[in-house]
Amino acid sequence: MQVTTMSFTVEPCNQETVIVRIGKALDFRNAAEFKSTCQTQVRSGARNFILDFSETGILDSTGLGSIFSLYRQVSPLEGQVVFAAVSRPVQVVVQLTRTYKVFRQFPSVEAAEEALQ
Amino acid sequence: MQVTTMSFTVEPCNQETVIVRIGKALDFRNAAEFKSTCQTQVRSGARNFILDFSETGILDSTGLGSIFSLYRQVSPLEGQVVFAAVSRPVQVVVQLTRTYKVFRQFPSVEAAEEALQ
Amino acid sequence: MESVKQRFTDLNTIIDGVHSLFDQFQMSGLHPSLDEDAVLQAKLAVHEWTANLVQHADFEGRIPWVVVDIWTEGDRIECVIEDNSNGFDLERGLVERANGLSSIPERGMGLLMLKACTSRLEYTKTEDRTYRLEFTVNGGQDPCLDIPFSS
Amino acid sequence: MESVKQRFTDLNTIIDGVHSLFDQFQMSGLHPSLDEDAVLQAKLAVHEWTANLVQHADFEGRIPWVVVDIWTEGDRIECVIEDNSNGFDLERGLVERANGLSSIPERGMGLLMLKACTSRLEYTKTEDRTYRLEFTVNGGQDPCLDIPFSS
Ligand SMILES: Nc1ncnc2c1ncn2[C@@H]1O[C@H](COP(=O)(O)OP(=O)(O)O)[C@@H](O)[C@H]1O
Ligand SMILES: Nc1ncnc2c1ncn2[C@@H]1O[C@H](COP(=O)(O)OP(=O)(O)O)[C@@H](O)[C@H]1O
Repeated sequence: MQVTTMSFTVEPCNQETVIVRIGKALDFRNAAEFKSTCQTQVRSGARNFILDFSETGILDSTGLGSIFSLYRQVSPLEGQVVFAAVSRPVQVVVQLTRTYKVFRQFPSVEAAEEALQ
Repeated sequence: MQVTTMSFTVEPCNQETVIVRIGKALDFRNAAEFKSTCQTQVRSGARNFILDFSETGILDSTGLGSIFSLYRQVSPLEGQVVFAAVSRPVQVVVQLTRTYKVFRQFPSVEAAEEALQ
Repeated sequence: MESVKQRFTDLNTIIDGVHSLFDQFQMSGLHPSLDEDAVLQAKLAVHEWTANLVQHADFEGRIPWVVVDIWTEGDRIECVIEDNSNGFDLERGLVERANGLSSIPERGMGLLMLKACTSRLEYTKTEDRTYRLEFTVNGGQDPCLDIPFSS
Repeated sequence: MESVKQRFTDLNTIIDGVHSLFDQFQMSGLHPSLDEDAVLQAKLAVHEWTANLVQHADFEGRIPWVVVDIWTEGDRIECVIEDNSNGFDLERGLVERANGLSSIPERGMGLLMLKACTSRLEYTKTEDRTYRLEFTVNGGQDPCLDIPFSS
């Protein structure tokens, strides 16, 4: 299994909301890292997650599963997971799995921030 | 034949010397353009040509032929053609054809400029 | 007909290699009848399969190899992936997973996504003991994997 | 053994396609015994051949196709290029050019560079009327094309 470190940048947005910049890939190689990154944020009080997919060329089943896992964690806390700046490869997965039913989508991170004010 | 415009940037260095930035390629697709670019410079009084290969991934037989053509043009005028910042793909062609015998090589454009002062 | 084919022997780099092989495939100037989504669906399918090879396949100590072959026929994309692993029971895997998908599941969606994206999926053992997955992705489709979302 | 293979049908983009196919080939993590210069010599040889296909080959109105296949065996690189042109007399071309190279020549070095870089060069017409060039580039060589420099 590849040992690349594909890490995630997290930016606080307001007290309950953070932006997670998904890099080039969210897949089986870094899904565990994504989960632990989000875990840390939840523990620090984050409830709403804006996932920035603008740079993302790969989202696979395991990556999507890790987002589902986050969703199950924040839903009971009345938190939300939203998708921002969805790239075409990510859109293909969203459309295939009809996950737009559970994750709201915004054209940009800014638009998502506004909606979650 | 490809219609890409791969053009060359020319920078004057001193009255008789110019730097020609060879872009990604000097090959059969843009050798004619290289020749006419240099022609214009010779007509304006340039005698010495510093060819900057730092960005160059492709130099083929036709590209080398166009440099030979330039060499034949400036030699009678006591001009020189020198190679600067030779990339590895260009070095392979230089070594294969032993053209280091006719073209002096410099590690950088600056080093070539100094030598041609 | 455009085609690319590559043999991989390093499971550490195969995922990035597969993605850039698709870039190479797309760069070659695809037929206008091919929509980009079909290419992305094919890429996803190949990614899921090779990801499973990296994560789950048993190569029994042999040096692994995986050959990925992609080509177009009109508005269809054809893919063949061969490998020298011990293979597994894909049919059973698909049936088990289709029935057993939990609500908003964390795992188990890979083979189902592959299945949903493809219009013909064949998995066979060849004469020389290698395993061969073949599938077609048709252009202009809107494939759907039904995931239970109510908890 | 690493390998990449691609079929091109667009002569407008084949040169860039060939170069990025080599990038793809190198990305796959080559054998440590392979030196980078050997890869660059192979790339140059394939470039010269495909450049000639673009510039000189007669496809007689057919849609052209060119298949480039590259693989390694130990410290050797093997290349096969097939096309559906009418072919030409390579042997004669090589002999003519080797004798006729003028001093500091402008043209006529392509086939000679290809020949100099390769250790085995075969050009044949296959049963299905396509032309096939095969060659080997050995690692660790210092090939030389002798060009007359005195004018
Ligand atoms: N190439 C393979 N070799 C062996 N087992 C495999 C292979 N591909 C898939 N499997 C089996 O099928 C399952 C893969 O299911 P998949 O739908 O990709 O979801 P996940 O990888 O999340 O479990 C694995 O858990 C494994 O048991
Ligand atoms: N694929 C080809 N089909 C037809 N003729 C070819 C082919 N390749 C090379 N030739 C012939 O050989 C010559 C190519 O020689 P080459 O050494 O590449 O130098 P140049 O392209 O500068 O003439 C061409 O001028 C052409 O006559």
